[in-house]
Amino acid sequence: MAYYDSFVIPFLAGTVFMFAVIAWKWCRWIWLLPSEDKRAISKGVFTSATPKAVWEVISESLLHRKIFRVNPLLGYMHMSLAFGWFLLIVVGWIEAAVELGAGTPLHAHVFFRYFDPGAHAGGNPFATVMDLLLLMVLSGVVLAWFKRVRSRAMGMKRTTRHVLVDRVALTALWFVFPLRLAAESFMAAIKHNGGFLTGGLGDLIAAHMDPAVIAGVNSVLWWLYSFALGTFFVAMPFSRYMHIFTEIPLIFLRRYKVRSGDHTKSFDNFQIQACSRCGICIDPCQLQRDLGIGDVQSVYFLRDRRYGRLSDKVLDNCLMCGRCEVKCPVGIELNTLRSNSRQERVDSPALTRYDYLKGTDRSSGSGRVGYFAGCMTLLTPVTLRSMERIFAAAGEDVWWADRDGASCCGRPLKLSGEVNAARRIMEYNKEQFAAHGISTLVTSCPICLKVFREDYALEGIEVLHHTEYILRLLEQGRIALNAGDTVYTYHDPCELGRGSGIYDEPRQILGMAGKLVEPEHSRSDAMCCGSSLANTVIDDGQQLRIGAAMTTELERTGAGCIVTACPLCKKAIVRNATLPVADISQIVAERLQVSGT
Amino acid sequence: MDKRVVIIGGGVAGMQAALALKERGAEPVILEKEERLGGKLRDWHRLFPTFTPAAEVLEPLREGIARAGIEVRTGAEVECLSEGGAVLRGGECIEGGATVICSGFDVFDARIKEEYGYGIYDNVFTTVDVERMFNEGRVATAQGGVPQRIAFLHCVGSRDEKVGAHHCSKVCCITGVKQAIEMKEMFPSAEIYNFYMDIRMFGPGYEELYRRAQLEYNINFVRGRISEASQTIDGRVQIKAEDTLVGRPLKMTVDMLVLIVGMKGGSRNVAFAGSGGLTVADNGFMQPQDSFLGNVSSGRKGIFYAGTVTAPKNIGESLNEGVAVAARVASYLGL
Amino acid sequence: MPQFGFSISKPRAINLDTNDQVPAERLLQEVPELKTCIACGGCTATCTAGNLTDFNFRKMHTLVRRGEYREVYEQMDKCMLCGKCRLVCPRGINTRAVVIKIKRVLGDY
Amino acid sequence: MRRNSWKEYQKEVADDRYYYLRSCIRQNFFPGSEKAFLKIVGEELGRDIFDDPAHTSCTGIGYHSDIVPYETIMTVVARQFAMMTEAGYENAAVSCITSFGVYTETLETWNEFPDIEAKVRENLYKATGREFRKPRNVSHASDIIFHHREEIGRRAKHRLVNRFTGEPLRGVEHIGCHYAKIFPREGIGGVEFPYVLAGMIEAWGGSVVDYPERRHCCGFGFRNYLVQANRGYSVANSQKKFESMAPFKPDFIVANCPGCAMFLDRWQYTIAEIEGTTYGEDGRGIPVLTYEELAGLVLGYDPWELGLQMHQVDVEPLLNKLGVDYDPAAKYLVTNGRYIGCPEPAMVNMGAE
Repeated sequence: MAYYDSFVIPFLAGTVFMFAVIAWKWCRWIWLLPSEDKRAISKGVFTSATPKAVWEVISESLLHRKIFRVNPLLGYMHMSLAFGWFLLIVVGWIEAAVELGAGTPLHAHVFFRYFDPGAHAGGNPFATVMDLLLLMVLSGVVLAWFKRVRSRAMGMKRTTRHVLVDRVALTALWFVFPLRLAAESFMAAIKHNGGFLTGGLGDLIAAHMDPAVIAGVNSVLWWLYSFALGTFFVAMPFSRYMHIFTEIPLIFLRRYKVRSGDHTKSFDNFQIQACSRCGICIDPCQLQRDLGIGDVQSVYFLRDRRYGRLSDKVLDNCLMCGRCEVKCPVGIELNTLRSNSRQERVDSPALTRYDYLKGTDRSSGSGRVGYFAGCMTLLTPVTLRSMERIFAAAGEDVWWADRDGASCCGRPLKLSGEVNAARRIMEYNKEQFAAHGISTLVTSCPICLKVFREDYALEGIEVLHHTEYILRLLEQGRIALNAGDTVYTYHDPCELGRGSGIYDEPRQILGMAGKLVEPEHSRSDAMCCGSSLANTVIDDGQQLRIGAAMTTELERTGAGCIVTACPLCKKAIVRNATLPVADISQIVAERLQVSGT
Repeated sequence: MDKRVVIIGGGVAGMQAALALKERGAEPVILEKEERLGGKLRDWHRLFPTFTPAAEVLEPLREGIARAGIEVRTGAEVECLSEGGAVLRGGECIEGGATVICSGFDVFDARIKEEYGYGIYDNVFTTVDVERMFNEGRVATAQGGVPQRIAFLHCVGSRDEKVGAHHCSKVCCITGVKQAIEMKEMFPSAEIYNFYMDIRMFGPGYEELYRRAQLEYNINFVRGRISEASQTIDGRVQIKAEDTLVGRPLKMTVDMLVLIVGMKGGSRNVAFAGSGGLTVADNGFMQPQDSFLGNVSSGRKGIFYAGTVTAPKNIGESLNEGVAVAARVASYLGL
Repeated sequence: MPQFGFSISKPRAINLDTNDQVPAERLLQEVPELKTCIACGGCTATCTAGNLTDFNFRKMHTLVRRGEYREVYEQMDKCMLCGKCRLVCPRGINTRAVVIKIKRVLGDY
Repeated sequence: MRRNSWKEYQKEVADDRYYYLRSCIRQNFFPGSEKAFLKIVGEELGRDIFDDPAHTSCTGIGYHSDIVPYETIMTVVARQFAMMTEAGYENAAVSCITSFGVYTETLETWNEFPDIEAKVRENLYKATGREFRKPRNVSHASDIIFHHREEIGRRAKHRLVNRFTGEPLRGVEHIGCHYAKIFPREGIGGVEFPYVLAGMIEAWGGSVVDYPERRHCCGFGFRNYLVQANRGYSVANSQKKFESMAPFKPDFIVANCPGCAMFLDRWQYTIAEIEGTTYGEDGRGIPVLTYEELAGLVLGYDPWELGLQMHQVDVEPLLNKLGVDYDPAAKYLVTNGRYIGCPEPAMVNMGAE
């Protein structure tokens, strides 16, 4: 057989094994997709989604543009490894095809220098390009080693602690490129077929070593190189490196609008195995930053879920603030996956649990606008009073859903995983909203807002957070503010900002009331107050520490008043603040222009 | 040695300490941030458990100070401690052979417990407001009416993790009982409810007063902490609690809700500690050398404590510490 | 068996000699601050479910701590996990965790 | 009894010339007991006791079931006293604890409110033309046995000693609630440490079990038993006592109240059938006796003459321990040899197999 040597066996065996496992995984996952996901795929394939996906694959899977944004050095490291290796394969294949003709076996491309028939004394342009690419990959490997020692220099305070299979794959990967360099250099010492790097090293070797020794070392190195590749390929589908290939179908599926949901499903596998365990999610986590809890972050959650050893401790101990999700370079739906893991664990049918809600109606008043304060707002009566004044100033007739206490919105239950039970509560509330004939539903609680918008499917009823509603009143001129010179700083509640994308409305309102200064972290990077209902593990002292750290940042802005738009956040800030703390509705109510003036 | 003693704070402990020191031959100087001597007691009407008018305690002390010719600097707010004395706002240093810190406590700001609606609802008051009304001789609802139903809530700002107060303010239980009785005397037809978690009657005559409140004044004691309040359409206050002895939620509407606010460590404590090398205890009060033989000593040479600067105390205890600290200071100065 | 037309009433007394304290101890291990409950009733007073039903959170977790589990799970099912109780608790007890752990210790989780 | 506080509660018990007031339910449940009492007091002890056919129920069960008003029962009691007066007796010997409670309650009422007594006298006179003197002494029949316990002990054929081991037999004594819980001074030993039955057991060689639920009610409770739906509560009270006494391995239970003896005996059957639980040795029930039966056995009376076959829980294990010579074949035969039928075999009698 042409271009064959027995050292290629480890490589070939590893390659076959790897592609077989990957193919099996993908086929199985696709096969198990729910029919609506399959329909979405068939609908999307022949649309612009496909070329967009192709471009995204290039920009993310190969170039890692998002990681560049986290830290350029980190980005370069990922890009040099992924894109560099990709180019090595592509250029190697072209070179082999040119030199050996089409139809040569796979290993002949990969180990081309070994099988290279001709001697190119002096100038083989391919060899120069290949050496350049190898140098690029090697620089990535060096950075990866460096990251192990000094992650801070690459913008990461903490890196992931890896499992055994990851360490095996990682070790093999680290060896692959230095071994390639060594093998090609020794080959160049014999064949003089190297570029500036391998050729140069080859000349050096040839000058200083006995030819027999060179030949012996050479054959050992090619064996080792092949073995390192084979080892990496065998470990790869079971390690974090599965992400290399999984991210590609994930990008396509996502472009075809396939998403994870309340319940676990086959698509989740694409997301879970697309996690490269880069660990970028660790640093943004306030459980890590403020409490030193370092084993519950999304990377560990995905890892444990993938290997089927997810513990309650890891699953429950998350604020679901979403700070990691916005940073994830792969764009994995971390909160959704965590939610559906919780759902899978605890959900019970509970068909009659909330039957007691039937027939209860604690609401009062009537109007096209419904106001749902939310449970927590009942404990911040200033907000409630302020909303009353704002409604009155705008001349709005209001149906008060829960001023005298009523049902919960259902989201806290959903966050704990009890989706079916939450659904019962939602149905009851929906009936209430429908029965009272409202067309707008205003809530002061971002937790309620999110669930009203995403799970209630309230047809004919527009759901607004009070920040949105107030801004609308201001824009319509139904209310007006007396601007003052107070300096405000605004805390973005997780559920309002990252959760519902409401960043600008509160800032516009505060801009009308006074001057606004931003804390160090704001908008999508804003800190969590620590009181999140999604976390049932941390105790009061821990909540307090998270809240204190975040409050300190707000106080450091030099503002005269801290403003937020969530009752839970307000309570958390008040516990720690020395400055006055207000809900945005209070600022508005205090600054309302009395009509006629 | 310098016989001058700097006394920070002209409340009951500071005045008593000054009088006792003067008797022992020292030259005390009282630094009082307000315009008059008396501290928190100036705002108080009558004292538990005997209903003694606060003036009967304050006036003899004030007269004594005047008679003894003790130097008093009013309007003198102490910023921090200096070597051998105190630094006033404005930078002036007052120095002596010893310093006695009698700066007392701060009243808990009830607005922090937003769910009770203080500062939001018209008819939510604190015990401090009630004493002021007693002093003014007119207690009425915000609408000017006669209260027919009054609820007192114990432990506001005390024993509450959520406001960072693990400690018991000690005197509020009896204050609640005293004010409930005074309210009942003022409005015999009013229904009065005290909502409590525990009733702690530690002092002589306290338990007896509690018993009289129940038996003679028909004050109702409900074992449950109010969790939230809201204003009704007619401006009254609706409160919610659990009647824990029955095990059911309870709600009622009252004309006045009185929050029995607790004591917290003085706001200057951190500054004193920083400048004087002293320790602030976890509860925010100053940490005395020990709780027994050194309870008026700071552990730092020449710096002493008296009164509520170190812990919640009643008037009698604060007065006693004034005498105790004088003895310690006198022996320190070799008088 | 003869039909008596009645059954033997279960004793109402909390029998700490015979009650199984293991689930109670597990709960307290997981939420140790529950031991600091002073039964102020704030949780129950503010409780969203408790204002619509006979659900009494304070009583339920006290029963569990006494080793009395009968009907506690069913009662706990009324909780909507809204978390108001956690906000009002003067002892800083993670009441939502208490609900979840009680159900986990006693029930079908 | 190591506790001697019973001595603080002594009461006067007449020594002779008794007017016997029977118990409604005892006559039906344990007819041998009252017969034995008359025999012991009249024949063994040679005292004068009059069993008056003209006296009636005290209507106590009706009274405690809210059917008979207090005014009515006081008049019935007055009539009993009138009968006693007419018969020339002054010392009431009351067989029933409920009645005993009714008599003491009535007398105490008259003592506190003489106008009520006058009204009752008037009512009785108007209704029946009778008048009465209040009794000089009201004693429960168990007080009388207690009073004569030493003399009975001297005549004992069998002492309360296990003849297989030589150890004293362990007796659980159960005092009816209305014996001393209404007026502690009316009971020997008062309410906390009643001694009336314990004194008998100790005088006759046995030992008394002092178990935690000793003072607890048997659960009869009138309305609790009389309404079928409430019986679960009634039986639960007996069960509480059985569970508390079982670890002491009692050889027998003795009660001084007709209802208590009845329920402590029958409820053992009920509990065994419903729950499969028994409390005696070898998985059987604990034999339950009335104090007259206990005295009768001590005096060597024939157990079937005493009516012990009327008990739900078999008494044979106790008879064997006492060394009583009895004819097993005669258990369900009455004196003329007629077969009275026997109960179905039950778990409480068969024991653990």
